[in-house]
Amino acid sequence: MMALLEIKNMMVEFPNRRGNFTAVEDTSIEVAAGEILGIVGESGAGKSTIGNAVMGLLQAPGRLGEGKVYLNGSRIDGLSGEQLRKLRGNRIGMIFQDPMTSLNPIETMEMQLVETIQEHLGLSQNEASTRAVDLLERVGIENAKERIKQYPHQFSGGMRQRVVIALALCAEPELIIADEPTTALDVSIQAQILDLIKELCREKQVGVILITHDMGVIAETTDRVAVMYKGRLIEAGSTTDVIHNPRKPYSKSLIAAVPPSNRKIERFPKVAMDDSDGGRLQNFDLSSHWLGRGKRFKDTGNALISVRHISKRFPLNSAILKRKRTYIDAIRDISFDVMPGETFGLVGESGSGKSTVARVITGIHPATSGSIVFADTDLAKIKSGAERRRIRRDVQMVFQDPYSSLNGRMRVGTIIAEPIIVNRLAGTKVERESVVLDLLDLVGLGRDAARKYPHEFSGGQRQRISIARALATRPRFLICDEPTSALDVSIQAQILNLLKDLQEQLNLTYLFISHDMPVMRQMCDRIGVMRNGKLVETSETEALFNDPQHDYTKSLIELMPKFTK
Amino acid sequence: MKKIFFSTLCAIMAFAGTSHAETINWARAGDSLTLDPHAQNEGPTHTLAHQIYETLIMRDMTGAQVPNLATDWAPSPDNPNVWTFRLREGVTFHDGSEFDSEDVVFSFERAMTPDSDMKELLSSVKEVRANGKYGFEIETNGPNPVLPSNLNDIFIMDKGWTEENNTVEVQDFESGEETYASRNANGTGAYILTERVPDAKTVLEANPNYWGIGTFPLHVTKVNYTPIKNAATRVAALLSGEVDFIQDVPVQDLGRVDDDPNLKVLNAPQNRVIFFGMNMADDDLVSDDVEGANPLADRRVREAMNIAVNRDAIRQIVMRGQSIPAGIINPPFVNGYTDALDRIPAYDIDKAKSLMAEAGYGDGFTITLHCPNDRYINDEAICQAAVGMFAQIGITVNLDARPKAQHFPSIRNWETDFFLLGWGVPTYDSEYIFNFLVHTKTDKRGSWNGTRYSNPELDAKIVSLGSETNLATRNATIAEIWEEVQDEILYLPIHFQVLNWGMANRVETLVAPNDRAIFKYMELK
Amino acid sequence: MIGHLHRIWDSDLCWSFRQSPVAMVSACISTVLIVCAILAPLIAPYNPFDPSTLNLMNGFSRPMEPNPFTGEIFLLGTDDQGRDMLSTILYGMRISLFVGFMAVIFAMVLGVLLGLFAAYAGGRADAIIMRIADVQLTFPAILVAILIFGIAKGFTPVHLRDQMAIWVLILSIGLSDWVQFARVARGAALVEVQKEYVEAAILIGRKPGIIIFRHILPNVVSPILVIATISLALAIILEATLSFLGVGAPPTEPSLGTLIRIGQSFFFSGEWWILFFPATTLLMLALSVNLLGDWLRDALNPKLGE
Amino acid sequence: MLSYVFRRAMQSVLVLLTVGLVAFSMFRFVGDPVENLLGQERTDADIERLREQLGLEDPFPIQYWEFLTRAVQGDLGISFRQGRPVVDIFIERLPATLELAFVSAAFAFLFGVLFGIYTSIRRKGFLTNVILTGSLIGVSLPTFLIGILLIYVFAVELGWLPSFGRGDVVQVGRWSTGFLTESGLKALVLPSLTLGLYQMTLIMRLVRSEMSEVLRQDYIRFARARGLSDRTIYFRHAVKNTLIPVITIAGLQLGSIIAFAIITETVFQWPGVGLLFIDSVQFVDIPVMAAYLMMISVMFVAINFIVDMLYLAIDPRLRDGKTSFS
Repeated sequence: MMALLEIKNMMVEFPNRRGNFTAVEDTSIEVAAGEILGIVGESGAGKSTIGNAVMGLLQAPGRLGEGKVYLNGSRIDGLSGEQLRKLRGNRIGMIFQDPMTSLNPIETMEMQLVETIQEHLGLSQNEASTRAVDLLERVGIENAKERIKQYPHQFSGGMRQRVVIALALCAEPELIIADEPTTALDVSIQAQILDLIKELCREKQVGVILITHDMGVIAETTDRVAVMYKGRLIEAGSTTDVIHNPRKPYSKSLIAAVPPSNRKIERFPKVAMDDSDGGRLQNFDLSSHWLGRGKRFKDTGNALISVRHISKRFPLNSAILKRKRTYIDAIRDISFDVMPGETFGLVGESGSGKSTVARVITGIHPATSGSIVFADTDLAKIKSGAERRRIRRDVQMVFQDPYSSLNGRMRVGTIIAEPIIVNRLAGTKVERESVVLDLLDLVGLGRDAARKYPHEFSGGQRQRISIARALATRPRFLICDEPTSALDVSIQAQILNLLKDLQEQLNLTYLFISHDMPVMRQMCDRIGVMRNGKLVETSETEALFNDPQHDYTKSLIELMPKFTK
Repeated sequence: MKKIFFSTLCAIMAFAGTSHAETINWARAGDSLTLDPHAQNEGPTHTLAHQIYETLIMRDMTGAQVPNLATDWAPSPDNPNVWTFRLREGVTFHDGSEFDSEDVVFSFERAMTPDSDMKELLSSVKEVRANGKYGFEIETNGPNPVLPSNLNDIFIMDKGWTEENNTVEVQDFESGEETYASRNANGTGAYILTERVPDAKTVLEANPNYWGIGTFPLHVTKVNYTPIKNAATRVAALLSGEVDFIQDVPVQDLGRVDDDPNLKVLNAPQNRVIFFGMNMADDDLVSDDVEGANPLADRRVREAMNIAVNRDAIRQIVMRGQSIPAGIINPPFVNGYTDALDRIPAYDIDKAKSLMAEAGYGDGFTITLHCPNDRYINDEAICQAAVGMFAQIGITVNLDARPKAQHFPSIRNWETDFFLLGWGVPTYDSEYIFNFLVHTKTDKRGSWNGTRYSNPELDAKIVSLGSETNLATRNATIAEIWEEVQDEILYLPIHFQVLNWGMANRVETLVAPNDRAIFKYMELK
Repeated sequence: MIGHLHRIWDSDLCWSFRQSPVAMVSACISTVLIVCAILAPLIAPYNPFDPSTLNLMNGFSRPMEPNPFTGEIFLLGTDDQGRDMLSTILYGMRISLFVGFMAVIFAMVLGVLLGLFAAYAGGRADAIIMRIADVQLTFPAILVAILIFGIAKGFTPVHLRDQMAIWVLILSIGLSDWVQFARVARGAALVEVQKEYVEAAILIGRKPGIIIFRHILPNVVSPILVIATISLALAIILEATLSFLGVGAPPTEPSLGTLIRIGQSFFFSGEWWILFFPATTLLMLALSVNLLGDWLRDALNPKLGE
Repeated sequence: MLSYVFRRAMQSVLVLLTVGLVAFSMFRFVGDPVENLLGQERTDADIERLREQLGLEDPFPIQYWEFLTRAVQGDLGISFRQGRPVVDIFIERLPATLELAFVSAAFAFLFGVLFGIYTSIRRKGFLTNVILTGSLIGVSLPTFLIGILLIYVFAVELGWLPSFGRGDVVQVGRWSTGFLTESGLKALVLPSLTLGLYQMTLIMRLVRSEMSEVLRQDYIRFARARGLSDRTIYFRHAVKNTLIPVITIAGLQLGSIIAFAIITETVFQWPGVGLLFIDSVQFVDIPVMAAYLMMISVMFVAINFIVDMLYLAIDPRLRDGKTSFS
């Protein structure tokens, strides 16, 4: 069988001031009609660049340095701009990651569909209109006749991605390149979109390149998979082969790092090709070290934190007049307990209110109603500022985005020292500095890090800095708000390992927030499921996965991409 | 629709075309301050007024006195205190009403009211009266042989018109009053006011019923008068042909205008002297840094300042040779002027410094100089140059340059201690200068005397000039007064202005020494 | 230390600077002009602000030609008062730059403070501050400046007016410009406030004031710097314009704008140097600062540099 | 949508009230009106009487209210300098300024948008460099200098165009227009060029940066991926999205043209309100200054309001009230 698309020895380079950055090197890939090829890799692997290079859409100053691209046997890499344009949308369709920004916000869906159809098929306005409605119906949009007159903002994210797919299908292309088509979507919608792509592929015998970082998506959707690392193709083969029997060390470590959805493992295996220095925990004697000071709590057997009926509403506009304001209820009537030393998880899709819960507990946003009892103290009843500060010190947070959670204008040492200074936790400057260095050791960064700025570190290393900062107040309770969702899977494994180690060593209590069910399974002792600002179910982790009670929990577990080894 | 529009456009343009034929576009730096002919005794104001209103007697473009609304005049043979005038018959105002002696009496009485700025010219007048419909008499306090030369700027208004429009009283300009007469005009002159936007545009059109038709050239049928304050724009307008006539070609642009094949510059010495005035009588000054004393009251300081002014440098550089350095505030045209009096003080910094030291101001002092910036030729630059010159003898001068409309009231209201002023002498007689600038400030005289100087003896002499019939005695008194004025160093004279009128080649006119362009005399080729 | 310097030299900003001849040339020109202005009392051959040193007879000397009366030679000629053009321009530039810098600093401090506060406080405070900014925007810079000048003229005694003029200029230009800074600071700070390091700072117990100044401010410096550079050019031009309209620096202590106003009346008469040199200086100054601002904006916003 | 219109209208009124307050405060506190109205020979009794007459004894809010009532009825006081109702003076002078502003604004907007689009599409190239360099020189030269240079070249040296004034105007009702005569149209050229040049530069730079931003958006990349032609991408997708933010700022810019006309009117001796204003500043003629202030803000608010309504027409997101640009 002749390949639909054949890429031979592709090399893509981005000239910059220090020479050439090679984004893709010596990569050969084939896709057959009716087949879904997954390209998987971590950030910087060059997987998106391949798609763009095929489409002739490389961002300046990138260029195709070497290699050949054949579509149905004819070479397309040397085509002129105009010839390539005729190819795009006509023979190759493309789907982008973010449906919220892929559509022109001020034109109707109809206009955008019709112009694409007319561009490639030369139909009349009416014919094109009819076809546009058909397309929308085919991608599963109800009331297509009416909805086609609407504007993008009147569609939800999943619906928009359907329209994007419809746009890619306008001219019945032979090949579709889907670049992270579901990354911006919630799990439940992700499954629908992936099903739609699969269905189209089978039905129309279209070749699909599915670019993703998510092994779960690869495992569930693709026929064959190509694993990429730093611009090179590491290994390619049938999906089952690669997942169950990876041959190359990188593939092995990558697959090992993916949290399994079907069982709980103690620790993630070390990733072989990781070049950051992994978390080598020093052994601290907590009884003598600064970090252990003030850690002798009486275990009363009560919950460390007890959340009762909290609600939070936000004003939607900043009208000066009170009666003109409108509000949204972010969370409603949330109650749960977290016992000392345990990890309590909150899971839910975007907008479910799980992050708001974290911010209400920390006091960043005061609760509209309800009470929070921390270590037997009702936070609302604290009058003195000093007392409030002392309690707040005990509750710290690790944030989602390692890039925005560190102030880029401060040295790492200063960032970590700041909590110590503010809370006067160190007697002398010398003590403070040694504590900072110890903390850096503790999170596995090494003492040299103190003099550097955050931008000199990778995402995973930054997350370690963020953890060190949180530890610098000697907290008892650490809230981890999607601490790894912005990280590659191998880094995620390290950070999760680190969190587990720290919990053990420092006797920490965690509130762990994530949308990722497999991660939750690995990290949490108990899990609360949130939906639309409400807590729908709370249960022991294994019980939840094995025997979900609530329908929503059931669907979440059913729809999560299952990656089993 | 389009067609109609186009034909209308054509019609309008055709109309605009024909009306251009004898139009003169006239520009100068400042606008007339008011249309009320008695409210401000000021050059540009009167120049505009002369086109619309008329006087009994006027000076023509050569400076000679000629009949205007009066056909002849003479001292009364019966009473030496009375002048009799025969008025022109058959003259009508622009609104059609007839001109007669009643209007003349009314206008003179109006010009003698306290708010009038012309009252000093008539300070010797005891009474004015009609003598029949076309006869008019002025009785003075004692004989006044030079009275007619005071009448060149006393404009005649229509009594009926002023009464109808409730504008019998003279506009009180200094306090910012506005009246019907300050916005509208109804004279007997050769031109009728058809449009006026103060500071922007004034349009005059030929009076079809003018008595002088046939007597004067009257080539100009329409005058567009635009004040253009910015000198460069004004010259650019002349150079580009948009303006036909400007009275104030900046001295630096004379060459360029003269070199232009379509333009010419005519010049003549002007009957106008430029000088500094000083508050020399108050015990303390507001605008200086000397506490409890008035440095300007010390004659030695005034003398030092007088000889610190390098008049020749001002002539050479600021005026580009277009001025005549002055030693007296009396232009050479004027009765009472002598070369001896007009001795230019020798520029001598060393002597000036020693005089300052003698007076106890060896370290100098600070004072504010007020200066107009839109009235005289390079007025602001003269003041700036003076700042440098006074600085050499230790006097730090803060310069406050402003429009004449602000400057003049502050002199008359005694709100400035040190100022620049220019003075033209329409009567061509020293008495005019004394009355305004030397006499103690009273209701009738001394209104422009910003020096606060008051000398009863001198005042008496000045008053006597008004009724002295013996010209020799009178001239002797004038000489005595000038001696005193010069000796006191009452003012610091700078120079006599030279007029530079720039115009299109087709314009034929003489340059009037009083800077009055009278359009009825103007000829167009 | 050396490593530090090397890091600065090697930074992207510096690299893009070294890559841009336009940026380097304009940086050179503006630096030279600013240094000349600062050193004016040392390098200017004359002190044009001291009227006692002037000799009127030197007036209208042509550049590089001996004066017909005094025989003195002036590199760039003299003006109508016999002031050496070179010295006058140096001193005038000093005034222009002083007014420009002070006005921008004033506008920046006011605008950034209000902008940061609005962004951090949000809600009603934000709404009110931004409404005020809207109203302020209703009045273009030139109008605000003239109005303030007109009002100040009504209040200040005559003998203080000349000294006041400079400060009135600074106040009025600054007041007309703060909205720019407020909007940019607020816009940038709104992005920063959303970032998690701000929440982290709250969690470790930092007070709002310190969060605004120690955490948010350093992160919004770049766009403010760009605005400040462009505002400096604008302020210099606005000062010149006001002085041209006669509501700015007095003729006895002229700024570049006043010099242009003076020179303008001699432009048609052949004394071109009185207008030409100050105008060219102003153009060079404004252009080089503008070019720097342009480059800075592109360099700090790498997305633009496609 | 109605509530959006209403909210905008309310904001406009608020702005006007604030400006009115500033204007009124000028009246009240800068330059004593009594001082200005009474002559030298005033007595204390006169002062008392006049204060009473003018209502100066009333509490501040009442005075302000009466000031507003009078202003709404078209009574903005009497000019200290000309002694005529300020409104009359403005009616006389306004057409000149409005015609100048209109022509300049049209020029600035047309060429600003055109050049902006061109330079953002052709990021490199000779013409782009010429336009960009020209625009930088344009913003670095003060308007008045440009005016003087234009006069020098086109009026003095070449003699093609008049250097000052409006030329011949035709009176249409109370409106004097220069559009109907050749000399009137010629007279408009240099001033409107001078006035519009700077605004054009600003609009151009704005369009350029907005358009560059838009061209980086995902939906433009997606449009390319759909195989649309450059023409369609630039002119159907990019330009319309560019104009949305441009319209607000351009609206504000154009509003400021009226105020910037002050400079142009001075240089060209254009008999409009700007020249009137600068004269009134020289004379501290407070009523004229205050009225000018009010006029500028009314225009500004009106332009803003129009711009907001234009938004409604262009941006579908706004019509549903989902997002608000404030």
